[in-house]
Amino acid sequence: MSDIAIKHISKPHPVTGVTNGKLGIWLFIASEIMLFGGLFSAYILLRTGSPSWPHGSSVLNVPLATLNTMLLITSSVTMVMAWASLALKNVGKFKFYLGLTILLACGFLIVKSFEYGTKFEHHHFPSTSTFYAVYFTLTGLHVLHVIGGIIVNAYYLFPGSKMWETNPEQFLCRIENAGLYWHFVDLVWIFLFPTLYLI
Amino acid sequence: MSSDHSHDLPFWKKYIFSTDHKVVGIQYTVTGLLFLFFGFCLMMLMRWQLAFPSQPLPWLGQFFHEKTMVSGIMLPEFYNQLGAMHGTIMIFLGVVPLAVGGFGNYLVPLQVGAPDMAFPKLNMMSYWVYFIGGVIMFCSFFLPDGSAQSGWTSYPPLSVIANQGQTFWLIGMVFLITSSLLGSINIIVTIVHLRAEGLTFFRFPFFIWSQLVTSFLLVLAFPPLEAAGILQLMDRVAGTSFFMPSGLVVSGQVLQASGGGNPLLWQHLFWFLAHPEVYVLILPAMGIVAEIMACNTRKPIYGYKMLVYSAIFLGFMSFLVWAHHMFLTGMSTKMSSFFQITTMIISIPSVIILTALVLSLWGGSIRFTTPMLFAIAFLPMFGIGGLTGLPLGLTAADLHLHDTYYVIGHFHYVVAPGTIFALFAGVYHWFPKVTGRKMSEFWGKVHFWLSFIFINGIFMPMFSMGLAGVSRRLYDPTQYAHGLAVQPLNVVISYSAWLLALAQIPFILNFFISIFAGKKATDNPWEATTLEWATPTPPGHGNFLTEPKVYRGPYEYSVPGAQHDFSPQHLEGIN
Amino acid sequence: MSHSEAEIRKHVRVYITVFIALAVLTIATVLASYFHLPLKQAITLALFIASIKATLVAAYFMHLISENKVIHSILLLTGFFFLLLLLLPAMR
Amino acid sequence: MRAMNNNYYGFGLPIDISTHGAAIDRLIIILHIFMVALFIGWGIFMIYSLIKFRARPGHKATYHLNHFKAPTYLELFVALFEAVLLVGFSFPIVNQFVNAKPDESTALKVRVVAEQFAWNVHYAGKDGIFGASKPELMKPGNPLGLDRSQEAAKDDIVAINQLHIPVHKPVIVELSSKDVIHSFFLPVMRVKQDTVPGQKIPVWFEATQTGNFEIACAQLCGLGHYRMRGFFTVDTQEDFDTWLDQMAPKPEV
Repeated sequence: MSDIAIKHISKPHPVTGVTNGKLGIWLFIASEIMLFGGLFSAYILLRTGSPSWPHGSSVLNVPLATLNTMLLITSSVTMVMAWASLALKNVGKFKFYLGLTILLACGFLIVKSFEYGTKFEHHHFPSTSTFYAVYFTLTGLHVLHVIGGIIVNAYYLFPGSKMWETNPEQFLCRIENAGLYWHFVDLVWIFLFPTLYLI
Repeated sequence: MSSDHSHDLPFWKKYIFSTDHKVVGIQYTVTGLLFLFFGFCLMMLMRWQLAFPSQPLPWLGQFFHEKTMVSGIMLPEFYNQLGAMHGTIMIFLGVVPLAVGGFGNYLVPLQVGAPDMAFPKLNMMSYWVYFIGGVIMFCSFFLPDGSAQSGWTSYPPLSVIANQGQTFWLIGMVFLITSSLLGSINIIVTIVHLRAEGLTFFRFPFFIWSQLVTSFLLVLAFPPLEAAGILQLMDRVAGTSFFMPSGLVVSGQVLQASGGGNPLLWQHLFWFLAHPEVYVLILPAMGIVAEIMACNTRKPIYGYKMLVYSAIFLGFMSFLVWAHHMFLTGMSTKMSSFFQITTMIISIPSVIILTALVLSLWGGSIRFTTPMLFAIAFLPMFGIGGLTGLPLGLTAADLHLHDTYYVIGHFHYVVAPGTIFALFAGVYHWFPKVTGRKMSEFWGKVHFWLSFIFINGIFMPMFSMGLAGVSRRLYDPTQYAHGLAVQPLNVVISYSAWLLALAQIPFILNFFISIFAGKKATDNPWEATTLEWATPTPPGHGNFLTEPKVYRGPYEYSVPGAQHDFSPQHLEGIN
Repeated sequence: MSHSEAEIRKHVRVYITVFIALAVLTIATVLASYFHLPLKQAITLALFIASIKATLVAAYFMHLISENKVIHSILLLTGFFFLLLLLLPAMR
Repeated sequence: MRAMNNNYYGFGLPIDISTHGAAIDRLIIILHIFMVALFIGWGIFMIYSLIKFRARPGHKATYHLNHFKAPTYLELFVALFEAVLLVGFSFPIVNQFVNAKPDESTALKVRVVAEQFAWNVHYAGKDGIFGASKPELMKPGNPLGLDRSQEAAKDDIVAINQLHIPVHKPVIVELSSKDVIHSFFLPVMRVKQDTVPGQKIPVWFEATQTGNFEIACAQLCGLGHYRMRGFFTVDTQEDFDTWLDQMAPKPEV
């Protein structure tokens, strides 16, 4: 149904100065902020109401999590580099950086699965204690977001990149929006890491 | 929906997996109306048990499974299922999809002069995600232990130790929430970005404003419920204890759980959504009523700007009142005072909106068409609903009235003869635009008057029952002496409910017969001013023949010096 | 946003700087946790560093620093309700 | 069973036998007078407008209208009235209800532990000390999980669905729940309080009249919610003491 022209798909709206997609993705991020806000709020309430709470570093693997933090931060910078390369019309570099982003994200998942694996080996499950309940739920939901990001980025790396031939402007917008989402996933981790592991 | 542009599309792409906002809007409307009717049927079953406790349901009873009714006598489990699902279906599957999904989708692009929604594919997706959520909710009735039965509020620990239906409820809710989020993001972007040239914010029809505020409420208030839903799902599926305190003993057994949770956490997160949700239910209704009143009084709405500011303020304040649903959970006086104050403050913009709408009648030339009758009836009905919120918002009076039938009467006055009447008004008003034919005025008026009488017969007695102290969600209120004392009212309510069902027959017949045999409608049968009437009837793919331009505000009726008593927004120079 | 080539090249340099800052801050916050500060100070420090990192990501990677007013207003509104949500545990 | 004195209950507020309930009733009545007055005022204006401005030949709508002053005043009046309701009525009543705990030395202390679907009423007995409740001991014969070997628990009195209190004496009821959220509702006492598992919430009241009344559960607590009815008896002090003696655990040999 591409026969009807919807305005401001790749040209910013004159008043707001952004495209439809960007406004949409920011609204989506706003709702995600509220989603994680609800979860963080639950975490604070349960922790303050609990007589004892383990120090994250005494039960969780901080070096692994630090590595994961580095992976995610790096993937964020490669994502933004992918966008910059595309803006410079360098498709080869774009594909390299986007591919790297996906690989780093996969690396994050692998490290995470090791982390989960050792927890399960030691019979630490979400049902073990409120701490583990919070830990598994928050990181698990974050992992789902990472997987979502991988799927989106993989789509733009392979089948979705055809759009570069037909409508480069819109494709650039799409990459920027995918990037916004990906940075948000990184941002959530930036808060999850210290609140769960370090304090 | 026939149009030259889309004639080459296969049937399933044109009518089922369509990305056209009008088709999606119609899909939402029809599904929403069906769920509304289904939810109504659940309530009618409950009404039998309430009017004639533990008597076999005549004739119909034989069709029910023995886990729901034993020789026609309803079991308390089934009653609780009906109660929980009536609330869930009416709110999340009926009214919201109808008001935001149906009317919002169909009218927003038309009223802002856009060819479609900003993200047509996303729009289609949000309908189908809603549809899946609805199917999950509906299917949960056929589980071995039936559907969710912990009330639409699903308070833990009850909901956590409840049967499998609750898991379905939670999964269904995740789908419905996702659908609402996608839909409302779409509506916001459409309104802000796709408005026609010249359509400034203060030239928006009030309906657009109501949709804009509503969508923001959905985007920001729904996610905390999603978070809470995920936590409850974890409690049920993964054995966590987010909402389960330590040391619970359920039917003589110590519950095997780590404990350390807090049941009030759910209530906080739930009502953080559910109070804004009330305004999600009422704002679009106000929008519809404003449109119809302006058109049928043939004059501008009184205090349009005040109306807009009030709606925005209402939306904002609705985030600050949630704990007035929790006055009796043992909160400190400091907290309860704060929420009493915010509750009283939020009543002010509601009063302003209602007053402005009533004052809009003054100086008009009022046409008593069917949609106008429903719109007029909305005013006193919403008035009763709003006023009876006052005793509930004051903790002292709430001490006696909390969780009684008074509450039921209060919010049903807001939502049933309030919002649902407005939605009926909308259906009658925009039917000619959607189908090209008008609905019968005579049968519309029959529908209105019968509905108006019987719906008051249902909800008015509830205030008396509430004052008498009858609690809500009771399978058999006559177990209590104070329930037995008001039992005659239950019989009155039940008969009113069944008669209200009969009163919908004229509507249903009118609706279907008019699609094929109604009087042909012109492009602008009500002589209205807003942009949706500038399209051909019914609007084709892409809506407008030429890109519309807007020259004036939304309600320019009876402009002095004009030849006609309406000056459409898209016409240059007064008409 | 239409960007000239020179602008984007300038952006890239900023991205690298931000990346280094993020890495340094990550190491700093992990090291700080080994000092076993009293809980209150530890929480304050960890959240302070996290906020700086988040600000960097949002401002530079997400281009919020040069973003339009409409996005800022949406985030401001969201931020208000987000804080309200975080205050929720204090409501008893 | 159900043949309780029906004079207590009717189509409006049930009788009030509490010392604090009169203020609540007064507030409810004032509110309803205000609501009805406002609604009738609005209604008359609306119906008058509907008749006066009906469409008819020769009648035209007015585009320009003068700004009405009356609604602004009405609005201010409503706001002011709400402020009065808050400060003059609701705040003090709630403050009394939540904060004005009677003197523990003179008041009768009772624990009520809700469960699906009964009210377990726990009196401290002669020694005035409550025995501890242990979840692991909670069995059908011992709903409160009392350890009878414990000194404090030996004389404790447990009554199921029977709350007896003496008239004209302040009573402090400490509410808790074993399983799900219930709500402790005494309609004739204007007392309603959720029982939240994991929390102990006290309520207090004083009865002014003897009689047999009801405890109702006001929060959906499962399929037996409707029959979670308890008996609430207000006795004279002598009758109450006799009842306590009857209920006291018999020393087992």
